[in-house]
Amino acid sequence: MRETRPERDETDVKKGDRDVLRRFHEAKWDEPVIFELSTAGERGVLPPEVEKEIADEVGDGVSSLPESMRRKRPPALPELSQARVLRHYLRLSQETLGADLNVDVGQGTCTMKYSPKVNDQLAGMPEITELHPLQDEATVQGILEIMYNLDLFMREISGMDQFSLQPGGGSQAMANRACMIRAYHESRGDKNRDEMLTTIFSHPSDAAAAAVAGFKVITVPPGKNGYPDLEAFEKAISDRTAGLMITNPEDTGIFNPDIDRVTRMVHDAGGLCAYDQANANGMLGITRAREAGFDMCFFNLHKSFSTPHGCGGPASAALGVSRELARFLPVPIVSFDGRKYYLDYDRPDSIGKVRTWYGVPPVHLKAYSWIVALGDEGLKEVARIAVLNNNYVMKKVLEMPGASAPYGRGRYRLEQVRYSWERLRELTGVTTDDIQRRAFDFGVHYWTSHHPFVVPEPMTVEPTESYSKAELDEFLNILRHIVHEAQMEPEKVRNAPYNSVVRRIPSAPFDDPDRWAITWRAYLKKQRRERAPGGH
Amino acid sequence: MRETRPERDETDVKKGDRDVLRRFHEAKWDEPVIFELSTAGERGVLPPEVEKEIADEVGDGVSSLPESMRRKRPPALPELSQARVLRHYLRLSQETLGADLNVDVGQGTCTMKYSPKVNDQLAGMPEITELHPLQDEATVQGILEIMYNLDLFMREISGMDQFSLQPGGGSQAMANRACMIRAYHESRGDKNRDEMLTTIFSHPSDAAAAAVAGFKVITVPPGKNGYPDLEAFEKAISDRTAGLMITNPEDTGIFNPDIDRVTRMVHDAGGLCAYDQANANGMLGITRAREAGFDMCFFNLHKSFSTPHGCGGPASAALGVSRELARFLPVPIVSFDGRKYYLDYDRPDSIGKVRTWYGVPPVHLKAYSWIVALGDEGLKEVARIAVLNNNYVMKKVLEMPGASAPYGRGRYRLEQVRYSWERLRELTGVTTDDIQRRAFDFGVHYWTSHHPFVVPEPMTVEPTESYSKAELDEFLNILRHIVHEAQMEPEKVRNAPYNSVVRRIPSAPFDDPDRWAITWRAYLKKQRRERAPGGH
Amino acid sequence: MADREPFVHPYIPNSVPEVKRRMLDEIGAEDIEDLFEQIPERLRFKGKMGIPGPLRSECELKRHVESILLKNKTCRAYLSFLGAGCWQHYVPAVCDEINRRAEFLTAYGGEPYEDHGRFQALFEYESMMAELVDMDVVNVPTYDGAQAAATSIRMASRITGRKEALLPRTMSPERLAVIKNYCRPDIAIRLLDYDPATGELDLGDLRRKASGETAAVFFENPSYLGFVETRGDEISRVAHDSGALSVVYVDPISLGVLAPPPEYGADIVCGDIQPLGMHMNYGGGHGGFIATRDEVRFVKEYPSRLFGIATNAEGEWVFGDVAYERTSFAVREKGKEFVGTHAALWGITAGVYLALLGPRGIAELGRTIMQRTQYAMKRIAAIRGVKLQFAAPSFKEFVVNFDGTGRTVEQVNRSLFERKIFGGRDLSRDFPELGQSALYCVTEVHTKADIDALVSALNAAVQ
Amino acid sequence: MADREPFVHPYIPNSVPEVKRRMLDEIGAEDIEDLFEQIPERLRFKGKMGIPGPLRSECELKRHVESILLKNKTCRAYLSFLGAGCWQHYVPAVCDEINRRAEFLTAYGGEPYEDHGRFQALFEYESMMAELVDMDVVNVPTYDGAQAAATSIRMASRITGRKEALLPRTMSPERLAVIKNYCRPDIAIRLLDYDPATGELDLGDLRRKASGETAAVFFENPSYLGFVETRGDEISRVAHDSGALSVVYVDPISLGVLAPPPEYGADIVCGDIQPLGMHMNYGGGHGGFIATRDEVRFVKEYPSRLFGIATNAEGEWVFGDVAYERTSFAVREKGKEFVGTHAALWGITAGVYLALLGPRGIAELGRTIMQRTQYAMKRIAAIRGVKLQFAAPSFKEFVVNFDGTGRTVEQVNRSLFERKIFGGRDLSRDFPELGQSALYCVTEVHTKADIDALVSALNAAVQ
Ligand SMILES: Cc1ncc(COP(=O)(O)O)c(C=O)c1O
Ligand SMILES: Cc1ncc(COP(=O)(O)O)c(C=O)c1O
Repeated sequence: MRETRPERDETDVKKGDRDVLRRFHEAKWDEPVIFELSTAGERGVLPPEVEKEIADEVGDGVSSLPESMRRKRPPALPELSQARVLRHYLRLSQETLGADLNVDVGQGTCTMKYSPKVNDQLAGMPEITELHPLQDEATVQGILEIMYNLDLFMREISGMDQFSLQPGGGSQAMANRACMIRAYHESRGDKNRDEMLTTIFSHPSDAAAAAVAGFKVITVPPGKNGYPDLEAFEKAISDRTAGLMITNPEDTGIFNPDIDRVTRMVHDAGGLCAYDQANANGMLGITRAREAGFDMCFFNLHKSFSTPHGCGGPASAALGVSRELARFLPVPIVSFDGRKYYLDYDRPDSIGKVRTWYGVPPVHLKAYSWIVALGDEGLKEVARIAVLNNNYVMKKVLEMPGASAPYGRGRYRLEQVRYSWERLRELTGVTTDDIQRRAFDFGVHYWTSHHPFVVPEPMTVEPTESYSKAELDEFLNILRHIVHEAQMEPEKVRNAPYNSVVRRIPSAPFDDPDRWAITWRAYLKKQRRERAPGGH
Repeated sequence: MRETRPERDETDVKKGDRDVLRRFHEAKWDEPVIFELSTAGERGVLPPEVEKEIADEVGDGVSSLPESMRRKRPPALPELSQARVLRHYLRLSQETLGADLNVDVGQGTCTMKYSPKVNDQLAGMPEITELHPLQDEATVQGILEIMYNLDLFMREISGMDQFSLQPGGGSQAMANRACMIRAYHESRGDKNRDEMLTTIFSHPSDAAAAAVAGFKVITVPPGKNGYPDLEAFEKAISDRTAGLMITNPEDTGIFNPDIDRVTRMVHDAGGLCAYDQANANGMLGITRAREAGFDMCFFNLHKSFSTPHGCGGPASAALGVSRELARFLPVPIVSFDGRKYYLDYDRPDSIGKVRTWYGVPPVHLKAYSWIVALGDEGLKEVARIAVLNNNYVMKKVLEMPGASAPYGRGRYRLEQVRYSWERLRELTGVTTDDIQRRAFDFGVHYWTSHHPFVVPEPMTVEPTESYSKAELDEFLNILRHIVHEAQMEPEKVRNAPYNSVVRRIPSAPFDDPDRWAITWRAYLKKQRRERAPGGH
Repeated sequence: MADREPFVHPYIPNSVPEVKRRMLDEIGAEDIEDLFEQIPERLRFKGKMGIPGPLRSECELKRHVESILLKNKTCRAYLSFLGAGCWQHYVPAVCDEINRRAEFLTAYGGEPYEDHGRFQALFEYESMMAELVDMDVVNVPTYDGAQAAATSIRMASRITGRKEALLPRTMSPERLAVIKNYCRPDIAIRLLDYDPATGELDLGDLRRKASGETAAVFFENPSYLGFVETRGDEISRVAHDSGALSVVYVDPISLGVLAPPPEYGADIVCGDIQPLGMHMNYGGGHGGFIATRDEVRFVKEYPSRLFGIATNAEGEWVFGDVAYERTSFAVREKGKEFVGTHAALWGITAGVYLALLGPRGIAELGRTIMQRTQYAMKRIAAIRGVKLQFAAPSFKEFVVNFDGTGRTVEQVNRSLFERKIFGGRDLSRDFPELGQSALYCVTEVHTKADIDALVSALNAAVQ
Repeated sequence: MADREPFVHPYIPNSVPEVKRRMLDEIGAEDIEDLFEQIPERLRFKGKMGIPGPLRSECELKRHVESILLKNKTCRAYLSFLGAGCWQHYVPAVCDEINRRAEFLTAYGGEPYEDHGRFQALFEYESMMAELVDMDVVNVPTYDGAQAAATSIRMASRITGRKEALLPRTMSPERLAVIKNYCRPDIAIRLLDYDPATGELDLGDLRRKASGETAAVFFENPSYLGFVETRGDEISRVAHDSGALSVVYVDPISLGVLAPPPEYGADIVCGDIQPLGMHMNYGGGHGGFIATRDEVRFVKEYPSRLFGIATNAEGEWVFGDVAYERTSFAVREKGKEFVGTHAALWGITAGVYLALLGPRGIAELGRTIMQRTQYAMKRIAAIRGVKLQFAAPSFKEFVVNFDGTGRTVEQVNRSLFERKIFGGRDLSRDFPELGQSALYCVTEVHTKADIDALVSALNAAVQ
């Protein structure tokens, strides 16, 4: 392991960057906050002025408002030329480590796979960007066809019987499921079911969205394999059980082989079973919700189906249900009468709406395009290679001193693993947070895990199918290097990052109401107050 | 002048980044050469396979070639997945300081103005990208209309009578002019005119392109004002004079007020006068080729007319001539018959063609759009502000120790200035090349000048109209800081850059035939040879 | 083709057989199938998924998808007067440039070190929205305006400890449906009547219904039906008098000319950012915002991420999550509602939009919209048998009633459609009391010629 | 509007009156007009330029330009079989993504420090082209293939010290025109006859004309008229025997299946990179390349920039200009021809294209094109009265003769046009000896269905 590369020789050339570390520095522009760039009078984009005839006829338009409803002081927005606005945001973009730019396997649970550019290009066509959701159906047959077919694909992939593409993300799909479970029990007059089962390794929204829908959340504790055993479920299930919300595998990457027994137990107790398949990357075409006995599932299109994450949305989840539950799906459903596609609102048992209109069609389009580019065999290859990559990375990580992968020792995992650096911390004092910051110095993301840190000093890695062995090796080299540094110069790791956009970030100001500043105007006020005599 | 910024206080906040230096680091990815990234078997984009029926009917297609004409070994192109190709080039793009990203006033003579994004968006529409140049004219009326109108606009701006948009850049326009001058004299049976006059501050291509067209280049020397005086022209002009190719103002920014006398002298001697208006930014709507007596002129659309420079093309020049010379313009000319636009090839005296088809229509489109966004008053304001900005910068640069602006002392300049750091070098040993490299550490370009360095230790700055005072001040702060450093720690400047993409670049390998390597395969061969016993 | 190499998809580099083999050897496994050992046979899917393709060549893929999309007819090919919550405003090119930048498009959940730019851009978005709505706290975007409205009501309920919200009967049925779904079972939603002459909230009904149970009085301004709610201050006063919060749903693009809601007493402002630089995207361009004062009791109730600013020891601007412990990310079901992947990219884009427009631009734009709208209203009202439903001032939408023409909205729209015009949203199902009425929308993109074309098509339609 | 602020254009920030004033004060000038003191009154333009606009609002601007562009009909709306030097190949999305990146789109003449990425991308382009053409030196792109051809001939002339070039009569008339223009007055251009059966060069004529004056024997492969010049080795031998250089103009996209020219003796290879990832752009997608062996006598004669690679003391890859002193940038008219702004962005794009295709892709693509072309040739030849002009193998273009149908190409094309097909390039004016012939082009974008559609339209056209 060498951090600096000597004068290259031919051997080096052949190996390329595969066993040397990248001398990285992220773009650092030290760009001011946009308000600091303002110069009174500069303009970025001018709105159209009205034709003289209109002005002559209606005057300034604004005076039709009562005085009290008129804005008196213009909003204190910054004033910049167009080029300056562009430059500002381009610089900020370079200061953002997009998945396109890095070997993004360190953001475990996020399925940072490649989002093909051709799909973005298609989604940028005016034939989708310039469509209003209330246009006559005859003028939107193309996009409806895509949405309809995407539903069909999802049925094939999951074994479920009908999908809604309305949820704007996985968490919203979870809220939806909770509403549908509520509606299902209500429709049967079953009023006492107020408990929702979930597990500690499932995504936080599984629990939180159920709570929003009015359920009491029961978190079933994991057993020695990393998932709750059947007795644990036995104990948790009762006649108050409305349903189960579960991921399988969870971040641990360990598939619960008893899952069909669990769903049967819940069904036997009168509950419904909802499968969180936000990350289905290791399972496409391998195993399905239907065979495992689920009544519902959802996929995050921005994860397993390759649509870009957009800094955190707009995203999309495809929410599928069994035939029995289809009547509860939100309206509208995209249907086909044999001649034309249409929006079906005529669904009296529907829970109604969870999101405006029909979801996020550009995301649907991208997922559609990705799926048809791969076909049945291609999707299965995605799963196979995602799992291969994950087990390769696991093998290599576990060879590093101080690393472990709690639970299910010696067994292969599916698409991701939640590792622990607990032993490394014990040996060196270096924590997973330190490793994280140091990883940024080499141009990769690194994620710890969701809270709570059930696995101490966690690191979650999800290699997906998108990275070559050479790129996985680069990521591993970075980790190996940091582990080495942790042993030799722990201070260096602890003081990281050095080559990221900024140096160390204090956490205190963000938790102190007297100092936090969620907007520029709030910041200015607090600065002023702090400086005033008698201020804090 | 401080390089590091202390804990901000409100005063700082108000001033923004205006009087502190940016703590900049350019993105540094240490990216291998693409061949180093190759893994046999990986694929980036797959071409379509033919339908089975076609394969059945014609076989593999390739066997129709005689054995000797078939490729035996596939080209040793790199093999990479699509995402890896994308990532590679995205990283290289971040390692390139585009004009959109920096305060690009340091690339003098290049007119690095803002290229509005809306124009790129328009030029990306399939209604221009997917047009074949031989389509039926009825199907390209839109783009022809744009080209036709752009010709009309250019006439208004220059006073010339007709334009060709065919040249793919300024230098090609220059070659064109030389051909037309040749054709003009030939058409008059005037065979002895083989001398082309130009000046030392004019663009190198003025001289070089004339030489290609078969002319002897006479370089008229500058006088004390920075441009040749009338006597110098007197001496140079003779009955061998075919024409004059001149810029005005040249990089010095000093307008030759006798220009109409010069053109008259050339005319009187039987020559033609061609105006190089590649950079017309300080003159739009202020002064024109016609009034100065020119027979021809050209504009670089990628300079004064805002189209992006594309790392050095595709570009476009609009080449205009007087009515007398119109018949020599290259074919085709875009014409209008009152009902439709068409391509006029029926021009028997035309010099023929200088570039394939009709030039670079997407660039024409962008220039068209920029012009109509500004209109007559807007174009004049462009010139006014470009000149204001330039004189502001000049005022401030000349306040710096060691700076001078040779010629025309105390006089205002038009849109650019060629400065000299000669005195600074004398005082500190720091050269303009050192300053240049150090400037990169603050995220701006810096250009010396064309060769020869008539002005010693030159720096050419062209602020254009696109930058705010605050951005000009930032550039000035950088210079001021470097001058200060040159005095205090000259070694620091000499060893720069530190925060650019790479450290110092040796120049020797690029001039030594045994070491230069213009392609990867040449590099590998030379490396191998060097290492072989008895190698160099 | 027989002699082609083993198939390796461009999206899956390690499909290369030799690489696969090498990796399996490293792992110590025979076959990739072995790695799935955890999945019992009975749960294995053995079939083929009925999915078309593969269209492995991008050339074929693009042509296939393009050929489907080209069946759509756009609001560029048709002249559209549809609004009703999704609006055709002009999207500046710089907005597209920024939200299509690979870095922003594909980033996700990084930290404020290596994703500094994402944090800064979203902080700036919050800050510019704050100026627009005149509040000190704005969240990172939620899914859409409907979600923002629903969450605002839940926040109000938690803050007041009350369980009932009052909403106007004129509100967007779509939005109302989302709110109802999201507030069940905790919060009861009650509707308030409106003044049939102006559409504005019936203050008498409000006073009757506001009580010690009321957590929030929620109203829209401009309303879904286009009119401006001119007595916001009185509505807020009634809310406050009964100890409730005043929650105002605004169209942010109106705030260059309309008073910001805090001026008439709003405690929570919410809305949708689609008009601020997002294409309509067949309804996919939405994102929601929530804004409040910078008080702990408000801040602590946000479920969303709130990006804050600070400086570090080096004097650099740094960003981070404010009060992260309130979120479900931190404490699961103990957190405030839930947070996940919402609409961050649209937030960045809205920031770009506001920075481009600036204080003057947003005011001029508002004026232009109001002028165009009034011109359209005037011309349409002059058509025989056609009248404007409400007398209150409008911002960019207004209700046109066709009862006097003997035509249904459906008939009118069909006639317009033949002239390549999308007429206004038919209200006859959602608001039967308005008769044959339609909601028309006019923005800055509609020139005089466009409006005149509509008027002449309407004239023809009602003849 | 009367009460609007003084007008400041978004493209011109310092138009702000207060800023102007402040800057003028710093300068010590009263008025901006003073700064133009150098321009005498008599040279001042006092009038108004007759230019429409200003369309200051981007919304109006975009609609205006869009409305003009929408008058065009694309090769997506029509099925096109036009080639003749500008070809409709598939452009991978990643090519567009990279060449639209703000950094590459707007960079220009920086140094290899801060523009390291530009230098590396162009070095890699050179390197990948070198593999394709099997040469060790490739330049940064020239304007277009015609320019590359003209410069190649000039290089050959300088290298050999001779003043005549032999070119095939079948060559592109457009390209020939550029070459003639560019070679005057230094180099005489003489044309060589062709074999009327195959289109290939008449070797006898070549032998007759090749002499001690000949600097270059130039030929195209595939030819402008589509056929493959199968006896390249013999042509080169004749050239070399008379002391001339063999200069071959290739379509680079053919080189996955066609032998690279050095295999048949080429000393200089040149061509156009438009097919490698550039949209047709109404003829604006061109860039030229020149390739030679890595010998000083060749390298020193390039006018273009040549980016080379090296390492620095830190072991980093660094790039720079090789042998800069030969250029006009360095020594003005003493340099080799001239250099300026050519087509660098297309070079970067072609590099992306080649990296995406890779060795297999480029071979598979060549095969697909040849298969489709042969299928089309076969089907078209089966139409009554229609025949293929030449018997030689074709790569992607071929000449179709309509003499037997009694129809002119113009008539045929008009009939195709009515069916939304662009027929082949009419050759009857440029090559009258070929009768009523047209040059058809088929690429990977043409499916069987497309070709069948053409054939049926042709059938109808000649009935
Ligand atoms: C397993 C799982 N479920 C649900 C989610 C939530 O999805 P979203 O982020 O779209 O709200 C995620 C995303 O992190 C996830 O990994
Ligand atoms: C005055 C002048 N003339 C001509 C040129 C050459 O134009 P191009 O680079 O387009 O060949 C330039 C560009 O640098 C220039 O500044």
